[in-house]
Amino acid sequence: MELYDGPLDVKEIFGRWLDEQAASNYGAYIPFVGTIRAEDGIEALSFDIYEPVLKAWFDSWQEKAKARGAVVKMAHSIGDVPVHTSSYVSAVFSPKRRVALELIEEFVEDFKANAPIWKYDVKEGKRIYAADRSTPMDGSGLLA
Amino acid sequence: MELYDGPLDVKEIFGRWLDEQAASNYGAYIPFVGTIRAEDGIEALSFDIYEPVLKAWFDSWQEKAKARGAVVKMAHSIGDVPVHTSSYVSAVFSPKRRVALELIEEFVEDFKANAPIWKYDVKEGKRIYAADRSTPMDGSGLLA
Amino acid sequence: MVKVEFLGPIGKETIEIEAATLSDVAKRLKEESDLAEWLDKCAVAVNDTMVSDLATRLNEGDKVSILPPVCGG
Amino acid sequence: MVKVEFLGPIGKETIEIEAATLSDVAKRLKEESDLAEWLDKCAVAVNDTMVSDLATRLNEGDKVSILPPVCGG
Repeated sequence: MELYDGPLDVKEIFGRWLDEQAASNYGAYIPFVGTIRAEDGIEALSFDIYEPVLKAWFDSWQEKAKARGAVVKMAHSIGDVPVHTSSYVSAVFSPKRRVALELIEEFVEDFKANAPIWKYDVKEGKRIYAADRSTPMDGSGLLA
Repeated sequence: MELYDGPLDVKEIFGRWLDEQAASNYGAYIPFVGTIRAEDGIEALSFDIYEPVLKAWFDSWQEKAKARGAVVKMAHSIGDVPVHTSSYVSAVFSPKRRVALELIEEFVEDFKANAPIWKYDVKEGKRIYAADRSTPMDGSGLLA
Repeated sequence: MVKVEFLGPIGKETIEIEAATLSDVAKRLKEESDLAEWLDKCAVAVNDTMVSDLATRLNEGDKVSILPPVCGG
Repeated sequence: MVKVEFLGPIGKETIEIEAATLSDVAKRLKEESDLAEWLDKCAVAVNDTMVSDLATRLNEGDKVSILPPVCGG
């Protein structure tokens, strides 16, 4: 798991992960690259991350992937990420195509639902919580 | 659609596609990289391609992707590709995560089923048709 | 005493309270009017492990984290 | 005359035959013993367009391609 201040160097990450797994005899490598779209007049998105819980979430995914013979990786930005730059890269390596296609979908969807990351629109230099696009994590409402 | 003699330069392809789409305001970029696994004592896989039908297949996929606001790309090797090098890269760019995840799966699976490409194991320099791993294309048996 | 921290956009300072279980934390937090809009959509971690049981016991010095709706990527 | 070409691993030389429809091509190819193992699992293209109807009409100079089971990637 890799966290960076600001936008990701997507090519460096893609290439380094490729090299790291060069000898692992995988058959399929599927990265997912998330890039900030220009919309609603935003200048950037900005992110807060709670690293200890993100680490636990990612560790549990590494175990799940390992049980299916696969490897997962992820990188995410902290702070401001301008439009048309990237804030998120995740990836699956697997001997098998089917496992890789299934895992990348499950991994990315669970990431969206349960990774402890908070998103803000940046407009005129101001951070505005993206409440309408945010999802309560599994188990929310426990204290209500 | 890009065809190359021998293994693909995966980093070059990944980075060039990323750059080509840099201004297209996509939100999700999902490449699929297929790499030759060392198994059954093979030295390499080798591929024949029938380019006119592959081109038609790919063109129809570009239309399907366009109808969903997305872009598809692909690169494949012709001839011998040694173990632990890559023969296949495809990719989807889409404004939306869900569309990208669905399309990459459909695109890769239809590629496996219907792209006119024939695979051979290379053992001791000899090409052996991978009959057991090959699938009749849609509509097969018409002349039987 | 346990520490309760509010993550991301909640924008509330960490507080210290007396609590033997998560139930006690819930009771106490419901008294805070600035949390009214948050509690029903927040998840909870104790010492950085996600929890789903109000009966979870707390010890002196434990850290309770309140996690509002997320949107990574 | 139409040209019939055999792709990939079939390893058979292109032949030229008289045929007004794909049905005629099917009849003729069934006479070739080296195709016995292939025909039931091969797809067909006419002038590089995949076809699925035996009644497809053929014209002088058309190209019929026989595509055995595939495995790209």
